[in-house]
Amino acid sequence: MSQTRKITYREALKEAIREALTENDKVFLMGEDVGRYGGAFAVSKGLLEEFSEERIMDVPLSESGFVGAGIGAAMAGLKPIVEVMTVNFGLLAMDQVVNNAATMLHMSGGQINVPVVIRMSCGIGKQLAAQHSHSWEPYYAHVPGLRVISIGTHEDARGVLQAALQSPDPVVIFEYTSMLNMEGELPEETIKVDIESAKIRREGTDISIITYGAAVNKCMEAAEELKVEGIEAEVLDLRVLRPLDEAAFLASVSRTHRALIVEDAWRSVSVSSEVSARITEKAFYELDVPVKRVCGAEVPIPYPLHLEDASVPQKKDIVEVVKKMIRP
Amino acid sequence: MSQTRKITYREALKEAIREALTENDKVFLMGEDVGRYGGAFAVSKGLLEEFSEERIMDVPLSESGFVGAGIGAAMAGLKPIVEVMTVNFGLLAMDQVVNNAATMLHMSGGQINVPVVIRMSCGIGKQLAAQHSHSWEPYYAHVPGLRVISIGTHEDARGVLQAALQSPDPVVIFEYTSMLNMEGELPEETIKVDIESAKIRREGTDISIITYGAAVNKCMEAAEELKVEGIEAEVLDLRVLRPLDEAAFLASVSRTHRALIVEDAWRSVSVSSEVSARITEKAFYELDVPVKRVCGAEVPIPYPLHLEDASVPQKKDIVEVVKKMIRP
Amino acid sequence: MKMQSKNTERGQQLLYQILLIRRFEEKAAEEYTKTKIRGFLHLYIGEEAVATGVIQALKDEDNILATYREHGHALVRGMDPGVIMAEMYGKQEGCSKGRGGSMHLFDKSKNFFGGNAIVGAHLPMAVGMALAAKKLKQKKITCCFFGEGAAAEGEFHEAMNLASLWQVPVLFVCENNLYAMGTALRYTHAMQELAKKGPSYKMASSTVDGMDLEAVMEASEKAVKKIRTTGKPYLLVCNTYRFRAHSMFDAELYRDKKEVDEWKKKDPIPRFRDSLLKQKLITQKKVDALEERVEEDVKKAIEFAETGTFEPVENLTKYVYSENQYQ
Amino acid sequence: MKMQSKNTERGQQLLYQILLIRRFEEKAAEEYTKTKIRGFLHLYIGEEAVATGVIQALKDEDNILATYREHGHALVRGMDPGVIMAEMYGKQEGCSKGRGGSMHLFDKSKNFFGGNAIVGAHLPMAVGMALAAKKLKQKKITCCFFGEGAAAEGEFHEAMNLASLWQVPVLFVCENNLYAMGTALRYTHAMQELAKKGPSYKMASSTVDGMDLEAVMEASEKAVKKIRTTGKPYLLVCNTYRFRAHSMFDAELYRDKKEVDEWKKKDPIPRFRDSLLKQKLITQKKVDALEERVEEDVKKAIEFAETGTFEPVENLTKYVYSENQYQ
Ligand SMILES: Cc1ncc(C[n+]2csc(CCOP(=O)(O)OP(=O)(O)O)c2C)c(N)n1
Ligand SMILES: Cc1ncc(C[n+]2csc(CCOP(=O)(O)OP(=O)(O)O)c2C)c(N)n1
Ligand SMILES: [Mg+2]
Ligand SMILES: [Mg+2]
Repeated sequence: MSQTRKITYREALKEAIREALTENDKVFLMGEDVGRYGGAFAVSKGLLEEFSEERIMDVPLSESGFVGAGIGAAMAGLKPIVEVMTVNFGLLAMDQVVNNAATMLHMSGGQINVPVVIRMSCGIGKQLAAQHSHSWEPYYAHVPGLRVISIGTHEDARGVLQAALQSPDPVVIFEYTSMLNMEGELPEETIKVDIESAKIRREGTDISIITYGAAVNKCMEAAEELKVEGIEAEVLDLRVLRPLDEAAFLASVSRTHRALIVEDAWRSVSVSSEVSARITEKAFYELDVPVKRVCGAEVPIPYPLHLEDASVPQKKDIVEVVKKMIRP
Repeated sequence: MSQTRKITYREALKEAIREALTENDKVFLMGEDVGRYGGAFAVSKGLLEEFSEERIMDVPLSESGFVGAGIGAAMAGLKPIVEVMTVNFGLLAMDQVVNNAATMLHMSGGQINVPVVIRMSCGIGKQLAAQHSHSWEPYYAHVPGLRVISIGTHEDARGVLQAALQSPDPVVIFEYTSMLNMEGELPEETIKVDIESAKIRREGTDISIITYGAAVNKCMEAAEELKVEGIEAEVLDLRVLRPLDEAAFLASVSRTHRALIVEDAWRSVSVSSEVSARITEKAFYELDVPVKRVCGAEVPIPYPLHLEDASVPQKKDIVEVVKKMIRP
Repeated sequence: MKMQSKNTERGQQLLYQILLIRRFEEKAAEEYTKTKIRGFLHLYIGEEAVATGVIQALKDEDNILATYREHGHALVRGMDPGVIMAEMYGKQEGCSKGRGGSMHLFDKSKNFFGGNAIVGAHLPMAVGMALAAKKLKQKKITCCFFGEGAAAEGEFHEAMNLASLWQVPVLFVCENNLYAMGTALRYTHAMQELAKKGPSYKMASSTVDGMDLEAVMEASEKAVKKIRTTGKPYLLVCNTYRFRAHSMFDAELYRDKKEVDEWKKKDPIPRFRDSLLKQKLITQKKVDALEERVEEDVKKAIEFAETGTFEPVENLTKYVYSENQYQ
Repeated sequence: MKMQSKNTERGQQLLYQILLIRRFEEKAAEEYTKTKIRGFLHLYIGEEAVATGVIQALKDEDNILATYREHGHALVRGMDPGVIMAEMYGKQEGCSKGRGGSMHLFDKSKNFFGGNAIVGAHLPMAVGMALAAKKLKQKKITCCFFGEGAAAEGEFHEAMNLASLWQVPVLFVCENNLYAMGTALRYTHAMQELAKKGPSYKMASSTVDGMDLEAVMEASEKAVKKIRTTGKPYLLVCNTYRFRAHSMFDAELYRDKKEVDEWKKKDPIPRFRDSLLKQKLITQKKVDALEERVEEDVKKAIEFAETGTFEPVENLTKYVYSENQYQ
């Protein structure tokens, strides 16, 4: 393996944006407080000074308005990176994303592309309570016409944006606030990641843990703990939530014969329900035990730490369920 | 059986609204064109004349505004029936429904109820193209705090509203445009329906067809056709999409040992994925064959009839899949 | 505005355009009752002077965005009537390959960006297109048509503010036909003088009689000139009226037949024709010839649509994603 | 406004309230750094005259809705400091049983309806509550606080229009502190004189120096009186400034320390205190006593919060639905 360097998830995201701005002058970043404030989570800190007001645009609180404007700018030849400060405000722009960005190409009979990239900070874990702790991956993953990416690793934090900017179709990217300060290793050379396939983050033979986003880490840690008990878990990071890389998880399950899906989002009508349904449909006879899910509790996320923790899957929940699946 | 009468789905809905307005003077209907226009689909036609402008309120095009106002009015002691003309405009008010209506009770520690009823006309089948053919049942079914009802029969068209108005929590009701002119039979006496449980619309022993909404009818027709071939399909109308009546479909599957879920909405991350996942989790060993789904094609619905028809499950698709499941 | 005599040809062309919209839509309504056209069909009849007058003030490279009531706008922009009609028939020879239908006419080559059926949703997109033109240093204006009902939506507010704040060249054209479906202006807006909304965003605005083609032309030219010289947006309110139902599903319970008849007296087409005749910019004979040409062109459009073909069902999911994933 | 001498007691009560907010929040900030309080914490320091001045003009039965920056509003409305602090500690003795935290203070018994963290989202709700009061023939006003940043959201537009159209008694209080997080007013609004938005909805409006408690009181009393007599909504813009960061995560890169210092000279608390002293409505000794009482009360609040208990984790899904499903 080549040389590596230490980098935080935040810094990896910033490098990717900087690179995009440097390499293509049609790229610009727009969003609430991306400039003068330095980004709500300091991801874009310093970029306004490095580039200009034209490339780093602070916008008013008008989610539907500026997401719609980003869509329009993309239709007109630019490459906007639209930051919705947090996924929680995304519902205000949902109509623009679904009815315009995702629909335009098909509705216009293939004439009009919308190559917009929408980034959203998301996830639970900062005690921000019910209105600020949403996991809307399932909503976006439901919509044909969108390419939906969840960044669960440093590699993807650094590499996904470049691929997204090359897509002629709208790409929605989920970034995880709770991971921003996490350090990771990246190779010194340029990273190329694709935004079409899932990725095995850890190989294993006993069970496939299928997951994405901030849960990837929890699953990796759970896998380490399980190893001690002699259980080799494979951890598959879905990465692309739409269109799902079905082949990847079916292949994994066909090797391990057991599948657990782990997701922070509310359990009902989620990405994990879809993955479970597809495994049942296409790999039923490969299964040694029923597919299981460990998901977010179905509750508006409460503020206190102990209740917040209880609202999302924790390492111990994952370990426990895996053990039960393997040694019932 | 007692005396019955013929009634259209539209007329049944109207009777329910009229009854609610008559019986409780805290009830009022608000929505775009519910009054002077007579309702976009004539459901509320004549009610403005019967009641008054105070009880039948036309509102401006401001979905987030008037849905939010309905929520506020409910918090302040009224019983608003808020009509969102069609589900397609619901995304504009999604933030209000999710972050206020669904969340308020929990976030306030049980203090503040939001007894609002939100009705939306929905479904495919009128060649209204991509922006006007959405099936957003999966979105609402994902949200804890909401009670989500889908009206697939005349009985429910007549009975659901009364139950919904008695709920202290927000209720979202889906009505199907394509069914408005359909005639059905209702008993002469008052109907009591509950909004907590699913309902078997047809008993059968060979397979459970689990469905809701406009698909209920298609499944009933498919079941009739299958009967000719000697297959007895049970048709279970989920009716309540949140919280799901899991016991009902698990019981049915435990009797028939086969499950097919039929839904007009896009396949990925849908109500049917959830039902499938739960059957796998809780009735895996009851299954003779893998659970299957027949869902909407994953495409922004196109305008022309032949493509629109191809976008949603048809009777023949259901029949075909059932036959394959029973005689592989 | 008096048309100059050198404008004989121009006057005739405009009369052709405004007439074409009327006859095209009358025919479309007919075809609708024959179920050749389905879904929603929103007629522009009565309002034709607005699209005709505004779009003539634009250059071909300027962008246009419109609502579901956009046949007129597409025609004036120069899209082929046959291709539009074929779209309304759902044929793959249509401008959106039949996938859009009446509410979603698109022609990228003509900078015609639809056809949007979510009321108000195209306003932010228009601002974005204008922003792109500014950033790319193109001399393009983006023109966005919408109804007075749309102006109550939050997106109107956000788009107006963004456009003015960013100083981007958008012409907002509010087609105030006094009704949003069955809801009259007075039930939609607390402030019914819509042009007064302009100043509350520091945006220039004006109101014009949308039943008078020449007045619309003059007002539009002024507005467009202002946008081109300042680079800033402009709100033009055109007071008009739809003579027909909102869509084909509307029993028109909300207004009196008398009111409609009053407005029909202001029909923009005879008004413009008579003005041309009076100014001697056209002869009655020429008018008759134009009428015939229009009729002929509408007939051809129907023929084109009729002979068009339906896309094979196997193509259903085409265009959901681009074929070429990486550009 | 000069306070009348009969208002000695009133003046002291107001000074107590405005001081309580300041000290309560200073203490909260301290507790935050000790991680007793987590999540987002938005301080109102510098802006206290607004909530204090406006709410004193209301009656107890009037509804209040506010933003995530609402400790001050809750305190002035008379909610117990201990119960609020316990909420911020996440304890079940808190006003929202600990589930809401700093951004979601609720007290139905005091007609205090939150604490909303989606910018702009409570404006439509406020209109709905006022609509209910009107329909129920209650003499209630609904008072809704929001920032100047919120006024760029579509929901501001929709709520203003609906309130004016329906003529319902809402007092819209725009707390213009010149920044929305790091985005200055001039980057948020094309029209920076926010009160001018009133007329574009045919709504009465005015602007007041939000650093001057007596001025806010006078302006609010006028506004409230107008609402009570006409039944119509009113937009009151209070120009103010936040002395502290937007939240505890803000490095304040977007403004000069000098600017903050300039504004600190207008601190509403010494200003009001000095005015009382000058009018001889209070003595320095009494001021000192008040300061002590406030300190004591804040201390008690912390004690209450500290001794509070965490809700058992088994109760996690309580309150997702009502226990009593049918009323
Ligand atoms: C967001 C949204 N809400 C509701 C509708 C249903 N609808 C379609 S057209 C219309 C009236 C629009 O009125 P206006 O903006 O004045 O345009 P006009 O039809 O008069 O040209 C309504 C309510 C819609 N298409 N989109
Ligand atoms: C809809 C929405 N968008 C963005 C945010 C993130 N955010 C929280 S407060 C804030 C600034 C609001 O400014 P303003 O309305 O002026 O109120 P202030 O904080 O100054 O009191 C932003 C952008 C949010 N909470 N909600
Ligand atoms: Mg109109
Ligand atoms: Mg502010």
